[in-house]
This record gives sequence, structure tokens and C-alpha cells, in this order.
Amino acid sequence: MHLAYPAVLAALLFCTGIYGVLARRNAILVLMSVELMLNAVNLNLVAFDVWLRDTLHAGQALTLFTITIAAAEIGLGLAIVLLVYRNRGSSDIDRLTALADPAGPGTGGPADPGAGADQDEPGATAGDEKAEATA
Amino acid sequence: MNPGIALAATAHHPGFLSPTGVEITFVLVGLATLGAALLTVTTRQLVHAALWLVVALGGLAVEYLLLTAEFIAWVQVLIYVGSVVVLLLFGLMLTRAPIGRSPDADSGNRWVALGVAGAAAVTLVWVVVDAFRATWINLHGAVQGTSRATGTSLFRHWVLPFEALSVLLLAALVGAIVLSRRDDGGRGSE
Amino acid sequence: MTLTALAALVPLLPFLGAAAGLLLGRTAPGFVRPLAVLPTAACLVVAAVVAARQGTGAPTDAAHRLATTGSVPIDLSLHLDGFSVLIAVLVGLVATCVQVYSLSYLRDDPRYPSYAALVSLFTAAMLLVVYTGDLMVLLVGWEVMGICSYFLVGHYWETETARAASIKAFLVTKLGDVPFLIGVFALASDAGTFRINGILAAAGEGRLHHPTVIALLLLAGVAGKSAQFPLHTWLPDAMAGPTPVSALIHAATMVAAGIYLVARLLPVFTASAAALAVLAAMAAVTMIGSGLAALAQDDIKRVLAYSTMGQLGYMAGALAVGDRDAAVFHLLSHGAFKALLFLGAGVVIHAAGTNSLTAMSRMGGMGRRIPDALWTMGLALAALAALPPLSGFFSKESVLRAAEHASAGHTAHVPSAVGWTVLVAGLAAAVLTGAYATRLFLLAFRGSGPEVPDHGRQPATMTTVLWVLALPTVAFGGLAYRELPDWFGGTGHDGLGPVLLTSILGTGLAVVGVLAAYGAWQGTAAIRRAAPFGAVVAEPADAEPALVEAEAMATHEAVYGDIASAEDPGDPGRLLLGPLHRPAAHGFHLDAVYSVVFVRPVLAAASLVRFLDRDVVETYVKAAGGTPGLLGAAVRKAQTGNVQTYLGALLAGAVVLAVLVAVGT
Amino acid sequence: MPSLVQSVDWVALTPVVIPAALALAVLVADLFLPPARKALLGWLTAAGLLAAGLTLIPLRDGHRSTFCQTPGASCSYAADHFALVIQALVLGGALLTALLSLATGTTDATDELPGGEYWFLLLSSAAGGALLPASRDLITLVVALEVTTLPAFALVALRRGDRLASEAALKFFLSSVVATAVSLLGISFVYAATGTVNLAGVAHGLTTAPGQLEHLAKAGVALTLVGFAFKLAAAPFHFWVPDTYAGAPLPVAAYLSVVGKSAGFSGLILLTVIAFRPYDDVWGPALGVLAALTMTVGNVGALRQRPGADRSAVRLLAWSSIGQAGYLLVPMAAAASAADPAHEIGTTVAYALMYGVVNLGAFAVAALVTRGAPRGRLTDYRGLYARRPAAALALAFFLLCLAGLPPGVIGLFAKVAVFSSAVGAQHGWLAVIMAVNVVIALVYYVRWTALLFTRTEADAAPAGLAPAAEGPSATGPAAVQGPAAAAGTPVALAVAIALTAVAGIALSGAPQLVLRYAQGTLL
Repeated sequence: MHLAYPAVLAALLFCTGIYGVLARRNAILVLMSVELMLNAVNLNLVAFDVWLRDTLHAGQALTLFTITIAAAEIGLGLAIVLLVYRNRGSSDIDRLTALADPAGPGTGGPADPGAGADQDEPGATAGDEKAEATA
Repeated sequence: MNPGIALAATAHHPGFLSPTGVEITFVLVGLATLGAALLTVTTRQLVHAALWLVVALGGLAVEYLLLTAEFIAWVQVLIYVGSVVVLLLFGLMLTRAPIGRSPDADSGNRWVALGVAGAAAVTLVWVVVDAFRATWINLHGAVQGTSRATGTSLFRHWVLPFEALSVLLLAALVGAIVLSRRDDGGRGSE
Repeated sequence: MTLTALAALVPLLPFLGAAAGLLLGRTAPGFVRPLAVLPTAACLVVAAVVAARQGTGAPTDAAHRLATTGSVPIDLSLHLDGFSVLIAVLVGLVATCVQVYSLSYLRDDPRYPSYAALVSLFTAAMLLVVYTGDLMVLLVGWEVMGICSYFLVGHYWETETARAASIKAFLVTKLGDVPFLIGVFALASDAGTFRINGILAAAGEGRLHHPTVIALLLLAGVAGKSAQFPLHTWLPDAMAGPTPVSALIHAATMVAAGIYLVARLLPVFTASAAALAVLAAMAAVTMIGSGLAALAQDDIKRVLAYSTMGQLGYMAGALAVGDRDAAVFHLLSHGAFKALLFLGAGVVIHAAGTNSLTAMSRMGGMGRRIPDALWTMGLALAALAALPPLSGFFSKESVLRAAEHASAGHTAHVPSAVGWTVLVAGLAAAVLTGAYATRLFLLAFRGSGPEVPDHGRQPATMTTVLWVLALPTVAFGGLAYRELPDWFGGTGHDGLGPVLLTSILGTGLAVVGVLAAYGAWQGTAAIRRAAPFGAVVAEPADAEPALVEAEAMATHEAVYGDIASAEDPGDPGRLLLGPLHRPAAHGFHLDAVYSVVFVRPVLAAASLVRFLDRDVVETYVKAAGGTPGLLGAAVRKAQTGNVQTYLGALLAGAVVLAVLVAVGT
Repeated sequence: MPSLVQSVDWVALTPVVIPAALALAVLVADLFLPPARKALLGWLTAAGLLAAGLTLIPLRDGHRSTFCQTPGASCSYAADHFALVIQALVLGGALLTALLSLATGTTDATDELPGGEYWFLLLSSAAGGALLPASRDLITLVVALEVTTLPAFALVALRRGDRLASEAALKFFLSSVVATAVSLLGISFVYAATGTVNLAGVAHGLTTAPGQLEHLAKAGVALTLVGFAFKLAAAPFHFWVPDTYAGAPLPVAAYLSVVGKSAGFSGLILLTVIAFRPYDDVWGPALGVLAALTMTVGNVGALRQRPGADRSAVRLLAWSSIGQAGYLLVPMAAAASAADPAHEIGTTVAYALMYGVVNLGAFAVAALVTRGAPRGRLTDYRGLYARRPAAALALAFFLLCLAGLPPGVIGLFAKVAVFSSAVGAQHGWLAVIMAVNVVIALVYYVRWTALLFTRTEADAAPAGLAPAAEGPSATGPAAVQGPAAAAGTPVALAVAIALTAVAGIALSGAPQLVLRYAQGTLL
């Protein structure tokens, strides 16, 4: 078989994954796109392994490891997304604020309520002015 | 394994080219896989995305079979189609993803995404075609990916990463459990 | 105790004093003053002992291998010779005087403990620079001085002027320090060692591959530290620091470090005629420009600041004609009389309640109020103008003589054009020096008008110090010029004594300057009587001197509309300079040029990164804080897909990298 | 027939096995320990990491290797000098992180980190970090990198109630996973071009690869480096760093800034110097450009950090760590054109050791200050010297080390070593950019140092009245900080600060302790 077939397919799948990672809004869809990227790599590795007739089976071994790593990453990633969802009420990675629930159980940390307000204060201390002057 | 030798070998024996039937199957399945992948990243129905992902991953498993890597193919089916996609569906459910068409499945920077992905595609395809335009895989002879061959090499040559991977899996498991556990009464120290 | 142990003690004493002062400043305020003065005084004594024991003997070297960094080793080494031991004595003397003077000058200042500790640290750093035999260690002292000056100039932290001045001092000297750093590394990798002896040996054998590049890089750092054109602009502004700090920085420490460095590494510079030419041009421009600017300043301390630049120009000129004996001779005598002038200026400002010469020229009886300052400053100004038989005459004469020698083509490695440049500029600057010294003296002490308001008696510690410094101002030059060549290892051409031609030329021109200024002063006397002018800080009778000065500086711009000059038609300097007066008063507008060339690009780059960080990244956090109502639709739009922006950059970077690597090479 | 399973030299593996085994032990012990005694787990972790560090001593010959394909050739694990030094850095970093966590975990009940799982994750990550520098094939390298990183995602998110922490974890996670995917793609290309994954074999394969595969191999080399450059936080792969550090619990941020970075640069060193050696004309300039970009972005970013903003202290440390990563890259770029690249990378190792000690120290003091001022602003450090003189002096020392100013002699010398490697490799332009950056960095480090010794308005009044004025200091702006400042320093935190300070001072007194690595050949 022509080696270019699997290699080109892998490259295109990888770029499809890139598009999904960059364009998707829902965090879980982003995770799916990452899966596509990793699978593209796997296809590459298997094809090269078979082409090379590698006696150590390095390509296939790495494929197995990648599959396992991907599974582990998905598990942990989903846990993080769920955590964000619990704290924010949204799993849209770019619109978390629109659905944010300030009174939710997640308003931990005394830093949180002031985080927004403080940014708007003009830095009135001497340190601030010095910072401005230096730069 | 020196690719130079492999190249030379294939150049000397053009008659051992793979039968076109396998190639045609591979291309057709590949097109289906790519189509499913594209639908996964473009569909506006979130649950459909997961289902298209199943198709894409299944298509890849078929490709592995065609490449004589049967062990990998079965692992692919078991782990991906069997558990990862189920996990993803669970995730969609738990985050109350809307069933049906959601008009805002894409974020604002799809044109940036398209640009980067397009540039990457041009680069990668060019690199790959440039490298492999005259290279054939010899699919005859000993099957490269039987369960026995792969398993043996795993335990003979790749014991160290295998053991490291067990730590990784355990860490992922524990991490996921800790992160998704609810706070209420879960821990005695609170 | 061995000589090296004693010498190691010299920088160590003020350093320990500084550390103890910082640590005990809060807990034991009673110890602060002794801790400020005693270690410095002890260090003066030890330095004098070291000087006596080293004497005219062969240079002493001692080294301890500190670290081996890759290719070039670093040593903790001492190098004692006539130059270093004498300069160390000068540093110790000036530092001790400054510490004693500060006791009264800053007597009520709440920040006195940190101030005194920083002065001690500054002294220690300068002594380290002087004694070290290793460029790396020298660099350490060099940097520490920079940082200390940054804090000391910014001592009156509340005033905008001081803040701006301290940052300017830091940035402008840093502008020179970057090429300097590179030059040091290039020099070390060429010579294979950081040891100065090794470098000099390499230069002597012609083993340096790029002497011109290295010398020019080093010159940039020297220009920054020693306030030579075009990196001099920080020095006049550094007058925003307290007067004792000015005395310390200007007389013996920071600005002297650059000259000292060139003197130590002179063979590296003489290896390149181009570097000598650049040094000569730099010195010539500095001498004449600073003379003109000094004639136009209104702030008494700024006059002195510009005069410092001019005198440093003489030293740089001496180095450009390859005579380091003359340069170091002038450095020593200048250190004594410039310290005296600054400390005297502090007394004058305290007594007059203003730092404006215009205001002082409308006051009567200043001389009677502060006779100590009148006499000592008169002597020091005469020394500055190089009138015989004061110290300044002998040392400046040695510089002019060396230049004359070189202009005749008698000095090896030095093109005669370089000699001519230095000689002509030196003679022209002599006229200017005479003129501005006279102008300063007449305006400050010979004013006429209402009696000076009484600001209380001058503390004895302040006036005593003036007389202590007056001794070397008068006598050092005459006593030393025969002895010094032996101390300096006898490498000078033929002694440092005056010769007839340049003596007559130099003194004559200085007298011309003096007479011109006197004439102009007489000529404008009528205008001064007709146009009363001035605002005097009315302070309670025994205010702390530093407080008076701080207020005078803070109000100067408000009263006269400018930090440097006053619109006074009765100023003799205005008459002498004519149309040049305005640009001279503003240092020929170099700051505006720098603002365009350096400051704006840096600001632009910084604000770009700030935009990326703050407006893109922090907006995200901000919005996460739950204040969507505050953020407009535009902000929300900018923040859309933020993680994806990161990922986009990541992937785009990877693609660009891959394309560049795969295709480009 | 050879035995089915490779023979294993467990002695060489001890620095990796001990943390991994201890991780399991801690997880199990967590189930049986009563809640009141959970702190024991932390001390157990610290003791275990110390023990793992001590096992490096018998290995110091640096000749052992194991998991070999054929006896004596192409091994997966090599305990050579390079591996041992980086393992010492990783284990020491993890030990100090454990000490920091012990102190942070007990501040107040709401912020408490989960006990057993936290230590388990920390130890597994440390095991991965210890495995990485000893890996000698691409598969082990990738797996070790993932073992280091994956638990770190969970560590960042572990403050489950904190929305900033979970957001930081998500950003970290997504960036890292994408970078790993890119890296794996690169590895697959390299594998295709060389037919092997063993690092030495790759080097051999690259020299003998047929000409038509050259572009593929070069692209593979570039893409492979991305994943490790990401961990090192080299620009433009640095965007996650300020966000993640600011959102993560402070000890975890400290851990990422040292152990995460060490994983990144040791991986880069192994790949470039061993595996991609034949392509040094490719990665040398690439790393040089990355170094220049990284240090500039990091330092300029730090320069514009607003002192009054929340978490600005950690943000500043994050930007500064990006800048320092740029310096770490300089000797690697220089190694490309050096006759003996192993010599140059010793400079990176020496610099990293200095940076690790000093940066952990700075984080330790930041942890101490954050106890009293939870908003973590730079302005909270104003007048620290008056409140906690020892901590302020320690922080001042650490900052001066980072800036490369005396008395932080070790910082200065490490920078000099980096400089001389750049100059020696004829990378004059890189030395120039680095000099400019060192000066930019001076501004913010010195500014912070000065802030420590500046009196606050609130402090000035009581200090003038009476030395022991506890009453007045409770009024005004100091009221927030007053009680916290009065609270004692936890033992673990004091130990951490003392350890780093002593190490920093010892290194300043005897810089050759680390700088000798800049001389010898490590690999």
C-alpha cells in the first residue's frame, strides 16, 4: 500500500482536530477534538511501524501508550470540566462569565469578590506611581 | 531498522506492491473517517458530535486492521469506542449540554481557527507527501501487529514506560475521583 | 596584620557598618549615628595606613579563586598600587566628611538610618572598585554604586523631581552599563581571564582581537558613570538628592569610578587609536558644553554639577592623551575641592533659604553670615579655576601639559590630532571655568539688597568639615606633584610639574575668564538693583538644613518656572552667553532627543505586552470575578475564547516553527 | 531464548521508585489514619522525598543504566551524572513544595487541601519528574512527561471550591494536552525518518536517513521540541503560565515553576544534545530565537505588573519565571555550535539549580505573606521588614539572586556563566539581548526589594511612638495585616525558608558547588 495514504489521512485528521480545538465553544467538544489529534498521531505511528517492520514494535508500543494516555487525560479533563461547570454553571470555555453564578457554592476564596472591583481602582499608592514612572 | 534499506527493498521489488483492493478500501474508509471527523468538529448538535466521533474512531480501527495491526485495532475499539466516548457522553449529560441544534456551538474565532488549521494542513500534507511520494508498505509476509507480537515486545522492550504508565493511570483515576467528589460529607476532616 | 588583610578591611568596614545600621536602625536608634561615622572614619585610617605601607613599592597582588564559570575563572583578588591606595584615601576622607556633615544636615530626618547605611554601602562599593584586581568583582561594586545612587538621589521621595531624577539616574547609567557589561565579557573572553593584570598583559602582547570594539563598549559604560557626553544628562538632575549625597557622588565615588576604570585599563584603550579619538572628542564636547551650561544655571548645585562634568572631561582628556598620572592627579585634587564646594553649597542654601543664585544676588550680608563658607568656598572656587598656587592649578596644569606633549606628537600610540583636540578644548574650558566660578562666587556672596534672613547658626560639624577639606584644596597639589610620579610607578613621561608655556596659557586664560565675569557682574549691577527678584523660603529659625534644601528645590520650579534657570536680566552669565543662554540652561535639549530615541520605543513595547497581559488576560480574570455588568459588550467580545487564543498562538507558533525549520534551512 | 521480561537494576531506579511506592503507601495510609493525624502524611511525604534524595549519593559514580534492549547497548534508563543532578533538583523541589503545602494546608478550614490525595498526586508527579531526566528513549520520555504533568492538573484544581483554581486548571490542561499532541506528531515523524525511538539511535538514524526524508525529519524535530518548550514556558508557548500560577494554590505554583520547568528543560536537553545532535544547525538558531523571545516577553511582562492588583505577587513571579526560562535556553542554543555540547548544557543545569533554590525560597516567603494578606498583592509586601525582618531579608536575598546582584553572588555568577557560553558560541546578538533583559529585570526585582524596606504610613506612626505598639497598629490599613502578622510562622514554612536561604547563602559563598557542573561533562 502507498504509505502516503495513511500519512496524508493522519495529517488531515490532525488538522481537523486543530480546527475543533480552536473553534469549538463547549469544553467537552474541545476534548473530542484533542482526541482526534491524538488518534491522527496513532495512525501515523501504526503505519510507520508496519512500513518499517520494526522488530521492537516501538511504533505500536507508543500507540498503545498514547491510547492509554489519552484515556487518562480524558478522564481527568472531564473531571476538571465538571468542576468548572459546578463552580460556574457553564462548560463553555469562552462564555463562562455570562452564565456565572456569583452566589453559587463555588465562591470560595476571599480574593474572589474583590477581583473585579480592584482592577478598576486607579493605582493611587506611591508604588504604583513609581511603577508608571519607571516604565 | 533502517528506512534506507526498506526504501531500497521496495524500489527493487515493485511487483510486491499491495493489491489495489486494500488500497481502495483504505481510501474509502479513510474518506469516511475524515468526513466523520469533520462533522464532529462542525456539527451544531453536541450529542451528534460524540456519535460522529464514534464513527471516526471506528473507521480508524478498520484502518488499523487494514494495516495488519490487529491488536491495536481491538484496543482502539475497546478503549475508545467502548469507554472514552461513553465518558464524553456522560460529560455532556452532566454539564446539561442542550439536546438538539445549538446555534452557538462555535466560538467567535472560527476564522482564526480555520486559518491556523489550514496552514497546518498545507504544511503537514506537503511535508508528508514530499517524504513518502514513492514509498510503499509491504503488507505481505509476517503480520506486524498480532496480539502475540505486540504483547511480547511490550513486556520485553517497553517495561519501564509500561510501569510508569500504571502510575499515570492511577494518578489520573485518583485525580478524577478527587475532583469530581462532592464536598458534602465526603471527607471526615471537615 | 598583613597588608592584604588590612586592605581587605577597608571596604569591609563600611559594608559592615551599613549592614549593622540597616539591621539596628529600627531597634536601637541610639547606635545609628556612631555606626554611620565610626566605621567610615576607621576605614579612612586603615586606608591611610595601607597607603603608607604600600607607598611607592611594587604593586601588591593577592587572589583567591572564587568560582570557575565555564571558560573564564573569577577571582576575589586585591590589587594595590599607588593609584588605588591614594584614591582609597580620598574616598575614605570624603566619605568621612560627608558622614560627619550629614549628622547635622539630616539631624531630624526619620529616614536617616537607611540614608546613612546607604552612604556607607556606597563607600564600600567604591572602595571595592578601587582595590579589586578582578573585573567581575569591579562590576559588582559598579552595580552596587548604581543601585545606591538610585536610592540616595531619590531620598526626598515625596517630591516628583526626586523620583524622576532617581529613575533617570538609574536608567541613563544603565543605558551605558549594558554595552559596558558586554564589553567586559568580550574583553574577558578575548584575554581568557577577568583578572586585570592578565588583561593588561594580554593587551601589552597584542592578544586582544577586537581592541576597538571592546574599548568603545567600555567607553559607553564610562560615559554613563562618569557623566560624559552624551550620557551625562542624569548628573544635573541628580542634584535632587541631599547635598551631602551630591558631594559624595561627585567628588570621589561614582563619577570617579569611570575615570579610574579607564586609568586601570589604559593599555586596552591605547591599543586602539579610534577609541582614544572618541574619548578625546567626548571629553572635548563635555568640557566646553558643560562650561557653557554651568554659566547659565540658576541653581547653585547645578552649576557645581556641570562643573564636575567639565573637570571629569579634563581627566578623560588626560586619559585620551595616554597620561593616566595626570588624570589621577586631577582626580585626587578635584575630589578634595569639589567635596568642599558641595558641602559649602549646602551651608549656603541653608543660610539663604534658597538654592537660586538669582535670589542670592538680591541678598546682602551673606559673607558676614557664613564666613567659613565664604573663605573656604572662595579658595575652592579659585582652585576650580586653576589659579596658582592652589591644588587645582597643579593638577590641571599636568593635564594641559600632557595634551601639549601629545599634540607635538611626542606620545607613543597617541595621534597628535587627539592631543590638539584635548589641548584646545582644555584651554577654552579654562576660560569658561574661570568665568562661572567667578559668577558663582559673586552672585552667592557679593549680593546686595535686604539682609539675609536668619536661619540659625551653622552647626559646628558642618563648618569644621569645610576647613578640613580646605587643607588639601590649598596644599595637596603643590606638595604632591614631585612625589606622585614615584607613587604611580614612574611611568609618567617626565614628572607632573608645571611647565612654563602651558602654565602661562592656562592661568592667563583663567584670569581672562575671571575678569570677564567680574566685568559682566559690574555691568549688570544696575539691573539687579532695579529689578528685585526672588522668593526665599521662610523657615523657622532652626530648621533642619536638609528640610530647607528640600523646600527650596520643591519651590524653585513654581517660582521661576523652570528647574534649571531663572529669567533674570541681571545675571552676568546671560550677558556673557548671549543667545546661547537658553539652550545652555537646558543642557542643549538632549533630554528631548533621548525621549524620542529611547523612551518612547520602550514604552510602546511595554504597553503592547501590558495589553496582552492586562487587557486580554486580566480581563478574563476580571470577568471571572463576576462583574459582567461592569464590562461592556466590547470587553466581552475581546475576551471571547480566551483559552483558544492561547491555543491559537501555541499552534500557530508550532506551525511557524515547523515551516521555518523544514523549509527555511 | 532470552527471558520474557527485561532484567532490572533496582538500585539505579531507587530515586524514581521511592516516590512512586510512597505515593501508594500514602494513599493507603490515608484510608486508615484518623482525621486529626492527617498532617503525618505530609511529614511522611517530606521524609520519603528526602530519603529518595539521599539514595542519589550511592549512585554518584553515574555509570548505571538499566532496561537495556541488548546488554550494554541502547538502554531506556541511564543514571548518569546529568540524570542524577536533575533528579536532585526535582526531589529537592518536591520536598520544599511538600513543606510549603504542610504550612498552607493548615491556614484555615475552608482552604484546606484534601489530605492523602494531595500527597499522592505530588509524589506521583515527582516520580515522573525523576524518571524524565534518566529516560533514554522517546517513549519513556513522553510517558515520563505525562506522569509529571497529569497529576499537576489535578493539583492545580484541587481547591475544588475555588473558581479561579478550576479555571486555571482548565487552561493548563487544554494547553498542555494540545502541546503534547503536537509533540507526539513530531515524534511520529522522527520515528518515521529514523526507524527507532532510542535517543542515540535517533541521532544515528538522522545522519543516515535518505535525502527525501530530510524535510520530514526536520519538521519532526521542530514539532517534538514544542511539547517540552511548552513545559519550560518558552514564548510563544507561555500563555498559560501567569494564569495558572495565579489561580493555582501557591505551593503548586512553586512546584510548577521549578519541577515543571526542570522537566521541560531536561527533556529539551536530552532531545537536542543526544537525539537531534546531527541537526544542530536546525535547533540551535530555533532555540536562540525562542530564548530571546522568551526572556523579552517575560521581563517586559513583569515590568508592567501592577502592584495593586490581586495576586500580583505570584503573577510577577510567574512572568519572572518566564524570563528566567529564557536564560535557561541560552546555553542550549550555544550548545548547537559548540564542539562539546555537553559542556555547554552544564551551564543550563547550574543555572537551573540556582534558580530552583532561589525561586522556591521566594515562593516560600510569598506563602508566608499570603497567610496574612490573602489577596496576594505586591503592595502587601510594603514594610515587610518592619513586621517580619527575617522573612524580608530572606526575600530580598532571593530577589537579588534572581536579579543577579550582590549579595546574591550565586545569581550573578550563574548569569556570568550563561553570558560566557553565549559569547563563546559567537552568539553575540543573544548576549546583547540578554544583557538588555538583565537590566530590565533589575528594575522590577529591585523595586520589589525596595518595597520590603519601605515603611507603610501605618507602620511609621507606631514605630515612632513606642517599639511595642500593638494597640495602634490594629487601626487603619494595618488592621487587616495586624493579627496575621502577629500569628506565628508554621514550622514547615520556617524550615522551607531556612533551607532555601541557607542553600542560597552557601552557594553564594561557594559558587563552585553548582558552577562546577558548568565545567564538567554531564552527559
